[in-house]
Amino acid sequence: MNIHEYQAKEIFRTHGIPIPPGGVATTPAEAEALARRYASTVVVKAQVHAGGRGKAGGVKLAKTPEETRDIAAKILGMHIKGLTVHKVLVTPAADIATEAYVGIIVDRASKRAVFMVSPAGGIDIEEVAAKTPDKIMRLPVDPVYGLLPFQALQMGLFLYADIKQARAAAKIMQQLYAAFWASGASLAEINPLVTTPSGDVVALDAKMVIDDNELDRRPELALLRDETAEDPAEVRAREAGLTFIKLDGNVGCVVNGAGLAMATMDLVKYYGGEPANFLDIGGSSNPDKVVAALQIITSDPHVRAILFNIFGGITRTDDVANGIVTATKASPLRVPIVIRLTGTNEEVAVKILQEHGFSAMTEMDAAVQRAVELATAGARA
Amino acid sequence: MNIHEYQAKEIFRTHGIPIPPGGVATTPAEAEALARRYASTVVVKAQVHAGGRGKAGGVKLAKTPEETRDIAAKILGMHIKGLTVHKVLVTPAADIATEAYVGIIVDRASKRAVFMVSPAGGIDIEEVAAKTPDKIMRLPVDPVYGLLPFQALQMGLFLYADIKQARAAAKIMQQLYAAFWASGASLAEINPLVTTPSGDVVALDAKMVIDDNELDRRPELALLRDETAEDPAEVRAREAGLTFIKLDGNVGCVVNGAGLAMATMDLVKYYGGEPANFLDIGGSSNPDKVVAALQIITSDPHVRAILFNIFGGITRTDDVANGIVTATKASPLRVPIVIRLTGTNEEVAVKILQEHGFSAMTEMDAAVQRAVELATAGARA
Amino acid sequence: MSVFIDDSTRLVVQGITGRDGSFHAKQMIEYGTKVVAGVTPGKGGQRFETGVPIFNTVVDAVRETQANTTVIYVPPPFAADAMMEAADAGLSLIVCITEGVPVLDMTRVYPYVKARGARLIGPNCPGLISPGSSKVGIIPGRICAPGPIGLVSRSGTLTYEVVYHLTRAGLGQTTCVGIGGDPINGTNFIDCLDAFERDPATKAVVMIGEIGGTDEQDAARFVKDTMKKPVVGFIAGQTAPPGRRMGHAGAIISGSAGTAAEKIAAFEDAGMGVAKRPIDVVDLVRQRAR
Amino acid sequence: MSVFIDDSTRLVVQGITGRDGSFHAKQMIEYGTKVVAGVTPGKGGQRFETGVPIFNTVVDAVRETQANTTVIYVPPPFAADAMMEAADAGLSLIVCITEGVPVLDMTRVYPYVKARGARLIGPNCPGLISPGSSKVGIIPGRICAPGPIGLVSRSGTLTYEVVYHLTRAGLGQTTCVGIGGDPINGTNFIDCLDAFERDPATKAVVMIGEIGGTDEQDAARFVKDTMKKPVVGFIAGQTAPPGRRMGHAGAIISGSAGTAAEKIAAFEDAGMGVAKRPIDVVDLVRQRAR
Repeated sequence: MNIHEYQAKEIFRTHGIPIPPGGVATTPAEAEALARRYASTVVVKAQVHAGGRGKAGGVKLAKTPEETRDIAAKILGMHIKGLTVHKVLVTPAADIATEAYVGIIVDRASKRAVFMVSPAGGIDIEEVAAKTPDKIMRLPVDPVYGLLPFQALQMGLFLYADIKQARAAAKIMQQLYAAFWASGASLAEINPLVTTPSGDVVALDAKMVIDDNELDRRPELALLRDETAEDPAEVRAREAGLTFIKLDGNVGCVVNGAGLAMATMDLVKYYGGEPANFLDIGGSSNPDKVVAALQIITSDPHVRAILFNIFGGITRTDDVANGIVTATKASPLRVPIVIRLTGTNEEVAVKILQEHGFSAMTEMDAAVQRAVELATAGARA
Repeated sequence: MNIHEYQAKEIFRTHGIPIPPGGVATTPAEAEALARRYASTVVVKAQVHAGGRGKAGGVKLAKTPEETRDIAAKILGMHIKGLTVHKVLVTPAADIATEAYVGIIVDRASKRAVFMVSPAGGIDIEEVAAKTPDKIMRLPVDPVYGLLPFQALQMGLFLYADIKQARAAAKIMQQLYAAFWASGASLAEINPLVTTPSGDVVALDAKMVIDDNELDRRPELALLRDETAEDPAEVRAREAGLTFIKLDGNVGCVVNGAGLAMATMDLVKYYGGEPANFLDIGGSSNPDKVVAALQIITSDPHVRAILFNIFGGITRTDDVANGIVTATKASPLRVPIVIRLTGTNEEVAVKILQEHGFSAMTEMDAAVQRAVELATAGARA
Repeated sequence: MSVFIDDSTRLVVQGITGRDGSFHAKQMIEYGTKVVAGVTPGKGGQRFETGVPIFNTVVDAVRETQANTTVIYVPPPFAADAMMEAADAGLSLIVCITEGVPVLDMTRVYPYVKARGARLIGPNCPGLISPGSSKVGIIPGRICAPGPIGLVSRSGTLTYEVVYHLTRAGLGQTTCVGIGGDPINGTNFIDCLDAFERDPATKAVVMIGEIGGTDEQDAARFVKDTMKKPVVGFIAGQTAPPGRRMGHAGAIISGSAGTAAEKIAAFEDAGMGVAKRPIDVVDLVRQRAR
Repeated sequence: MSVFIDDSTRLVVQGITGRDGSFHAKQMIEYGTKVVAGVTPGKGGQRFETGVPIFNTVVDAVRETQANTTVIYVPPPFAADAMMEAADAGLSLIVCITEGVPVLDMTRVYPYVKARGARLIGPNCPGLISPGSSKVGIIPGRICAPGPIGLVSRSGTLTYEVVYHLTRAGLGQTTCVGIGGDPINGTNFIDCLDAFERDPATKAVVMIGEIGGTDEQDAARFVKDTMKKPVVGFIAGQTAPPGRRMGHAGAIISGSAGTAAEKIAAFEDAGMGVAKRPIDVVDLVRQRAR
């Protein structure tokens, strides 16, 4: 789960990381009031779950409260990478001497949380990694010992020659690691970590991604989810217990299992079609999920054909069949549907479908080919 | 550092361990007021750093506030194992169905904190260990993982067949481990952990020993030290940075290093004498420490001779010599002194001593023999 | 012959009285797996519907039944503890089916289990099956058949799809292992490839990967450097857009490492057969395993 | 010949600019120890009075000077971190002189250092010396002489007392090791006895113990079962009252294990010579080492 910069900053602050003040505004007037309170030049920053906000015009300096209002008016409602800006963060502009990067990610290879730090901050860290890899220090953290003081200082000294700044950065890294762990994060990032002309070390930006698997046991973090910042169909899918990602094609896919769902999309493409989405109904065979899945897919006007691909293991195919019958009774389909199912209770499922005028296929390739044909024909019509 | 039962209970409570209420009284009137507040039969418990309080008459039931006052009057001022009772804990008496033992100690052999739990609680655990060792479960805790939930439940199930009680006990063990670790303890103990007739699991007693080496970084714990509960000479020694333990003999010993100090005591005994104390001035060679050491030793009326045994390594023997000169100038000795010193700056030290009328020896055995002779002669005189 | 499980597997089911645990315990018993014990704290002394004894703790179960393997169906918040309990009790193979285990839990579980000498498969995996001999997990028994093919996969139902094609084509399996798609899991492709290479009954291996991470690339290097047996690969997610999660926590394309194109190139570089569609696996295996 | 340290020892001094660290660094250099680097964060790039280069971190020091050993003189709150830093930097021998390290810190340090393959001596120990070759720690060099005796001790000044007698009697030492008296330390008696048994130059061993714990009893069993070389022992604290601390955190008599009487009985049972007084060690060694 992505959270906003202002939310990540709030978490970082509670762990002691030095961060300039800031307030969130949802209207230009609120932004103006905040600028008046800080009585200095401010930065207005779009709060959306997308990188490259600066390049997209979502981050601007404002010298006066009036200018803040005007800039906020421009940024609020702006679209960045397909997402609408509903909130801006207003924060006093800082004098910057140097910019560094500090991040933690969970690394599959070492099976650990790994720090990445670089004295070349403020820019895209992937770019630094590609062009000047020697400017990045990687430090895997032993999960049972946590970040040890000497390791934090090693990283602090990699960023700063001055021992006072190195110690200040080391302390911030300890705090960042504590915030990362306490929040069940899969990523925590400060970019840039800056030094001011007077020598202080301060975090100017904050980013954090929470592991979705942590939300059940951390309800206070689940509350941070901003559904206005997400695609509404994806929000609805999540509420129904589905994993859904909107894509650009016209073949709507309903599959059980993430691997099979990806393979189904690949096969749609293989046979000349374009998938309209990734949708995994998961292992459980609740007919309600199937109903929700059909509702989400049919609400996409680009969909020209619907493809079910179900390999029943834990999933009972008869449950899926019942879900299809229920959903189509409630709101009849306006696009053709192709159903492939095999596995647990297959005979029952086929009978249910046939009784309600559907036919079922057993081979994945044939079903995908058929769905692509129907979608192509539909698109031509 | 030992702390009192009521202090340990306060720490345990902050970690969530269920403990009946209780209050500390230093006068019979205060004890009476507490009994009135609890409005039930209470237990009055002497707060001293000694085991076997019950057998010594330091723990009594009182049915009425008046009886509480009378019993508190008897216990306050009582001597238990040489220590005077200055405080009593007054706590409502609990109905007890079963009594168990739960303790954590740092174990040298496994180099870990080790839980010891037994369903045979309320009595001396060493006795249980000796007579019915199968009634004790030992569980070493991996220090980097801490006490894991399944381990706590294993111990809970060792104590109680009822799963609810086992889970309650498991939770208490998690909390006890957290208290142990957060306090830098070398021992934490609940004896007894009881079940009530209604099935609740409650800690009725609490004991904790803090590692002295932790006190510098945990000043809030250092404040728990109750100097009225200790030997005044030992308190003075600790304040001067010395390790001092009062013994029953008449040869006062001042030594640098714990091992050499013990070997010196052994040698006193070997040559027919009795050491009056263990005193280690440590590695540092601050003359003030020597002055404090001499003051402490000469304040013991049983001391008939004083023996210095200094092997200079880090310790500079000239510092020790200067300390002896300063101390004896301020208050001249009334008992003979034997000084053995060798090692760092030995020649300087000998010169200083000789200039002030002292002689110095270089051999430990000769010095100890001489000190024993002088003490024996002094005792006879 | 087979890898990891066979007739000598004596299985504990952790969470045997739960919804999933009881359903799959019965399925495994029906398949012929030696389920010797169940574990549910507080139900020790009772018996499962089929008569299998239930214990309060894994260590009790091991002591009383000489179990050597466990399969875990407990809910995600308790799965880490269940894996560590199993390792502590001395079991040599731990299969965790549970989906949704927090990844930071796994950073602690992995070294714990490893230090105690146990093999962990999963979490978030379908388990494994040695057809005709033993099934540990949830892979449907009837789509498998005994034979000479070893199969290892990061996926669940996609594995079934491939196994279904293999079995229908007369290509039975020594063992099918679902290692799970989480970012941190106990057993990776190389562990399984190595086991198949050593297993005399396995004549060819099928490896089913996904986008995300570099495990498939590492595995390809292992195939190239070490393996003599033929290996056929398939990668799911060739058309997945970069930077989006496709259900599995592991299927994130991080930086430039982890695209389907990279993985397929690595497979080709290792001389592996690379299937374009799941069904193509059959022909590729036939060509190479002759 | 010697154990643990010799002419090939290349030493880092952690805390070289502190009061104790600078004093003993000079002492060690005077004795002839190859002190190749000092570490004090923030003073990297400077030089110690004797010209030894100072680094910010141990890993820097190792990279630049190929050091293989470190000695730690940092204050107690930082000692645990210093030991772990040294182990992480790949040093094979870590000697921690610092007194007053919290015992719970050591429960974490011990497995960390061990997992990284380093030997830790101490904390709260005087270090070790291989007379005429190398000295790491604070044992006064002038009381030692080269010779055939190995010495291991839990104590500081009591060690000096015994070494002083040995040297004066013409019994020089291969190595004297002070393992420290804390409840948890890195190297125990058995580690040292084993090293002395394997060291061809060592002809006899002196072991100086204390009340508290069971290390001496375990060591006695090792002597009985494994050692061919003669061992002479001494136990301090024969007259200490039970249940009181005698300065060393380790010298607590816990239950029935740890009294001087028990330890002496274990020594006698192992056929060791047992000295009643420190000075008696000399005659016992002479009798047995002939």
